[in-house]
Amino acid sequence: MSPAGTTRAKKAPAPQKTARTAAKKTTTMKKTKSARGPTTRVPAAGPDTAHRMELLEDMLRIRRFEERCVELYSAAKIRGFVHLYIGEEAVAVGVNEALTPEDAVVSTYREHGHALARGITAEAVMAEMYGRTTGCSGGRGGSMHLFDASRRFYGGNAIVAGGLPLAAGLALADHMRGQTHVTCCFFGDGAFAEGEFHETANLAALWKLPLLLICENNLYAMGTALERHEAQTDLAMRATSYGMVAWAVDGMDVEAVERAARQAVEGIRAGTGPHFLELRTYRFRAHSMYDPDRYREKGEIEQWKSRDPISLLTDRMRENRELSDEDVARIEQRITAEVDHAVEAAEQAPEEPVGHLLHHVTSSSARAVG
Amino acid sequence: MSPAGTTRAKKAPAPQKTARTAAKKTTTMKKTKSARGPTTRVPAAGPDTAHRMELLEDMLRIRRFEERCVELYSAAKIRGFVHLYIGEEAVAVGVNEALTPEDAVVSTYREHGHALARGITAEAVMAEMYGRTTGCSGGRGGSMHLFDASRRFYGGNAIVAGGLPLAAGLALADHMRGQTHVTCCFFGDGAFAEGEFHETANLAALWKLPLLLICENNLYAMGTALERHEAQTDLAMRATSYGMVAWAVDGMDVEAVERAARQAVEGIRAGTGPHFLELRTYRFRAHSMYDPDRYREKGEIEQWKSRDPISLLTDRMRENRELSDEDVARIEQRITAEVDHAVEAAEQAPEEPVGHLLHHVTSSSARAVG
Amino acid sequence: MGGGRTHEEKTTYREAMREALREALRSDDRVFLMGEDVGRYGGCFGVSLGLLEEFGPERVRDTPLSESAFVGAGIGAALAGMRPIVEIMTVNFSLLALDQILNNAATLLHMSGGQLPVPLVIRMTTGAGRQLAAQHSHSLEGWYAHIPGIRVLAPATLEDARHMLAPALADPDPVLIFEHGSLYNVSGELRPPSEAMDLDHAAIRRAGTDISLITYGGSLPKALAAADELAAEGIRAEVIDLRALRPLDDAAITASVARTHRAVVIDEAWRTGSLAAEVSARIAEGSFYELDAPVERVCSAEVPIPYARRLEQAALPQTADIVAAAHRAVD
Amino acid sequence: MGGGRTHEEKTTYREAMREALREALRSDDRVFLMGEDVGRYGGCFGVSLGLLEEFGPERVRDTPLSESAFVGAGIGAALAGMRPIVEIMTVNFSLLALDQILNNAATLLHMSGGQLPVPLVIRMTTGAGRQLAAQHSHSLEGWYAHIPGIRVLAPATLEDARHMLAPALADPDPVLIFEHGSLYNVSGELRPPSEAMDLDHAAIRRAGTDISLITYGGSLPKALAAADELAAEGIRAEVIDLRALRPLDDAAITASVARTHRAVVIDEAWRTGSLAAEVSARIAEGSFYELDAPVERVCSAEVPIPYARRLEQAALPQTADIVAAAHRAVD
Ligand SMILES: Cc1ncc(C[n+]2csc(CCOP(=O)(O)OP(=O)(O)O)c2C)c(N)n1
Ligand SMILES: Cc1ncc(C[n+]2csc(CCOP(=O)(O)OP(=O)(O)O)c2C)c(N)n1
Ligand SMILES: [Mg+2]
Ligand SMILES: [Mg+2]
Repeated sequence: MSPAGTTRAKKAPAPQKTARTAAKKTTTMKKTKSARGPTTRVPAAGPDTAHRMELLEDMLRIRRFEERCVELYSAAKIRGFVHLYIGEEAVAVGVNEALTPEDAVVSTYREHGHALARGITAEAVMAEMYGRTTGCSGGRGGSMHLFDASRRFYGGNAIVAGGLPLAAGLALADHMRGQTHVTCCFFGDGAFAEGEFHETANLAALWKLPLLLICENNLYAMGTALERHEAQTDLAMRATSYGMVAWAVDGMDVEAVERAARQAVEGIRAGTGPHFLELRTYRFRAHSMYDPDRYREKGEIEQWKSRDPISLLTDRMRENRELSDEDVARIEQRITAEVDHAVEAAEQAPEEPVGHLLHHVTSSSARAVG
Repeated sequence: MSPAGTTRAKKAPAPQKTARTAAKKTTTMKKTKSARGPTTRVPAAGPDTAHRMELLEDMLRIRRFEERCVELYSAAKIRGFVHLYIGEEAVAVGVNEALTPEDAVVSTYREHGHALARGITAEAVMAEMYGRTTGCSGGRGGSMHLFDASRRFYGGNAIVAGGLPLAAGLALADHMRGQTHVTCCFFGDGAFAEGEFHETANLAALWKLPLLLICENNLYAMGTALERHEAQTDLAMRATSYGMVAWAVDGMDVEAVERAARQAVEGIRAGTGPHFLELRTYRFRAHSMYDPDRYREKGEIEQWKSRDPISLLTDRMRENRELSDEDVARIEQRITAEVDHAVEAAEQAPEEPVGHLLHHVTSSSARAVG
Repeated sequence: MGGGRTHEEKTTYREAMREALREALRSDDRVFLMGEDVGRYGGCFGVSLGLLEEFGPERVRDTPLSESAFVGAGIGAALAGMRPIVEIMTVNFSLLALDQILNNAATLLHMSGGQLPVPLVIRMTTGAGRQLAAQHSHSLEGWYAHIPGIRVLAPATLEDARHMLAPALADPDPVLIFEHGSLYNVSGELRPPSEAMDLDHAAIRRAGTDISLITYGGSLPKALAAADELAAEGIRAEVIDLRALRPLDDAAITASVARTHRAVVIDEAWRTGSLAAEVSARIAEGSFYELDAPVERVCSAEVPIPYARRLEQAALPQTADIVAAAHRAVD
Repeated sequence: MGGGRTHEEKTTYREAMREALREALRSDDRVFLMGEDVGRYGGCFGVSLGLLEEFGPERVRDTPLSESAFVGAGIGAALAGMRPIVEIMTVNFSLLALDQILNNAATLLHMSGGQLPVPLVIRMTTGAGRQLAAQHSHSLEGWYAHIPGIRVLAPATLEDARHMLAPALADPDPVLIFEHGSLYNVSGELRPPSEAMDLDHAAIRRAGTDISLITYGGSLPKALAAADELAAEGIRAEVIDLRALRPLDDAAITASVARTHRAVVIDEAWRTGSLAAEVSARIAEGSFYELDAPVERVCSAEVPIPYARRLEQAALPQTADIVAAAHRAVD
């Protein structure tokens, strides 16, 4: 069996330069060899504090960004299907800490958090949702299809479980070339029931692929509760049956997530094959903007909100006297400015001319007119 | 965990009228309510002996039938893909003992054994392979698509794992109508890797469907050995992870198979949901008539042949002094006559006129032209 | 929620579909509805809202995310004598169940020499137009119309949404029903079923003599709008709603072209290999000497549907495109 | 085993394909072959026999029975810069991977705004004719030809079997190669590649002036045989081998019809919604004023392919059917 629960996760190592911050400072990923160095932020206290401050800011960025999305959706500025990550921020942020810029990420349609954590700017994501050329997919993808090849962020897949085989292939390529990169694939509890999960898990375990399977168990697949879609609801246990290491983690505690992800990535880089983490989390909002959210008890939502990943961290930091009201205000201000800027930029950004409709259907159609 | 191995299987109950023999004596299945009664065969000794004699004859029928198929294939009398069951006869025969005529069976492309054990006559199967109107699928199916609605034999599926969802649906229908019928689904070790297996196993366990999953683990999926297609080769253990009862059985010992199947069926009828049996067996012949069988050691084949299910049973019966050379000769003679007759009848049987090509595309096309 | 409406009230396409489901569930206890989120959630487009409460979780059955397994289970249940209605949320996800549909549902009757009919209904939403981007905007009903052994329907009106389900359930063979996402909120007065409420015939939604606009499903409102515009110019367009995509009503198509001698086929699928290609080919092959101009096709541009609104709208057939095509054919 | 053959020797289609694979594996270490039984077994139709021994199990990679996962893995590996050749045993099983092909392989480049090309080759066997019955006899390449973003090839000759793979691998986008099962044993002298060995152009396999027989893949030999029979009657048929099913070579089709004014399209798929429908529609739409007779289609009967030999043969396009169709067009 796998290590049982987060208790077995080792203490997180000292903060390193993460994929997101590293990526922000380089133009191409290839040149960034997971270098270590001080962060640009002024630590409130020691390095642990600085790191927690970073985690906090990363989670808050996602939260505030998405809150703005809600407003913009109501104002019909962004359209299509939009799935919010609010409540689950600790997962994206914690997992990303364990990844280097050379690692690859495959995501779902609920991926604003994954994209922002990976270092795609709020500006690029917002512009994408506005359908503008400056969007991270040139406006062709929208909320469900965020991509950034330079960050090895392979997006954005709106077919539940559709990203899993793809992720195995990315891992296979690295494996065949003898590289120690990890491919991290996010997916939900609902995806676990799809045949693609099964086939990919077996393939990855059989071939010992460097694949980090991050199952975001938020207890619902749309309106269907876990116990109504899985015969066996202990997903980590289920995953171990494929012969891979798997365990469950408190997905509301960003530091626990980071510790678990680091441990898993370490195992993968050491060549022990795919690892599976079940992140126990919860979405505070409806499944999508269309969802009237009739299938859950309000009390259940409130109970989970009492374990809001952001409050959980801020409370801990305040208890440690690592965080002051001024710190929070400063961070909030910075993020507000970032999001404001993203919205303004998106508003100003150009739309693709209709004459470019057929670009990027094939590489030659892109080249010919691009 | 599930009962570990066949040792935990209870002693088989006294022989009952089986689906095959019962079906033979009735025209429609609906009227046969799993009635008990003496078999028509004269027992060599007590009822156990009579039962073993029946098992032997059923296995031998499959063996001799398929040996004739090889000759007929060489003579180009039968065509298409033909997959032989030789070596695996104990599985079909043993499992069938646990089923009543009201139960349903879903099979694969390697299904001569399943069909014959179910009571479809050698004549009907042979005519099918000849492509004649008297075949059990009217000549439209061939070796891979044997059907008999009156015996609830839902055939014959040439898409690996393609029968599994279907079987779940048959079980669901019985379940919804409050019937205690069991649906028995045969599939191979290779099918275990397909997404359809995973989806069906979860669905069946979640809904507690009366489904008997019979995994014929013959150690190869075509030319790919089990350990090269499954990360975790203990398939029964894998199946338990879905929350269903599962265990492995010696698939070369027809009595062990029967005991296990009876135990599983008992559990299913008691309402405890799907059961999974991993039948450890081996095919003595190539995957299909096209297969040059380059991927196995000859020694491995020989070793398994030393556990030939037919010799295993005859040896046991001879040791018990339950079987004489005359018994064997009598059975062989009966079967030879049966197979001879099947071939002769197929040779004489009519071919469908080309004008009927479009029959049975839809029910009205069948009705209109009959 | 649409129960017991009288004909004077307004009804939406969604409500009409729901009423059809309710009637089916009430009148035959072999009928059940199965699919992702059809129960507790009320259906991803709200079609089945309230049915769980009325019929319970056995007959309004939520499934795991396992398209292949639950479609296959529908096939098996149909084989065993039930009358399942399986909902696949959208055609985009039906690819995961396509093997079951093609190799089992459509094939078992024939392979078994007529022993195993599959009385199954599969419903799914199709089409683009709501900025759902490349993986959620397919119009693949033409692929299904390629498969022998199944019937393919595309209700485009309130009446068809309300009245196609019962005969579909009465059909002993598999029937696929495609509901275009843009139609659910269409609202109007539900007329009583006409005698033409069968599954075999195309319908003339507007009579005309100068050109035939042949279409189905979500493109019908656009074709009708184009006919209005053309009428203003004095061109009398006949609008044919195919209704059944397999089998196609050849007689209706031929008769319309015999009247008008010109045709535009409108289909939201990508042009190459679309159902519109089949219709165009049949007209040119079967009405060769009737045609006064090449058949025109108005289809989607051959591009994965983009998210950005302007691009998406440019990719899809629009009323203006239909009018322009009609002009090319008439000039 | 086909290695180092000189041009005088006879080669089979199977060997030509194997040589193409060997050359690809030798010349680019990003190339690898992956699929069910491609290694130890030697390929279910023997195409890759001997390659495992030469290139080892990493580059000639057997997979579990998991079509969706290993095709998806091919897409992922291509994204990461490899040049995978994925073999799906037959088109029948490709349905299980169709979601990956349509929603990922064909779509990622566009959805990502041009960032993510997918340089992937997928090979599969197609077609009927060997009494494999309803689940193993599909001709679904027309469905794939409907999908924007991919290229679809159908090598019908030894030369194309030998020489299409290299340019397919050089294409930055996904390429699907359909190999008709009846061609593997076709044997002949392998001519050196001509300049027309690209992936864009149809080929005139026999020149003629009276009628165009337009086909591809496994139906090419039948069309050539029909042309022989027609020649004996004094009808000079031109035989066009499409070679590329997407994109179609419109210019070649148009030019041929401009010469002959009559066309028969031969396609082993079921008639309704076949690729032949697209070709027929394009001819009638694009060469309306050139056509002297309706385009004829010779396709499979709309029935799940039956096992019984006579029925199967009756279901498939035969030389006699092509000759009869040509007569209808010419008379
Ligand atoms: C194959 C497929 N089936 C159905 C859908 C519709 N759908 C989108 S998200 C979703 C729920 C997925 O749940 P889960 O995997 O738990 O992820 P979560 O949304 O909870 O993050 C469904 C049913 C889809 N996109 N793809
Ligand atoms: C979906 C699918 N993929 C591939 C095949 C080709 N094929 C037929 S049988 C077979 C091996 C199946 O192995 P297993 O499930 O172990 O059954 P066995 O043949 O050993 O009885 C393969 C690969 C198929 N028929 N269907
Ligand atoms: Mg979830
Ligand atoms: Mg096997």
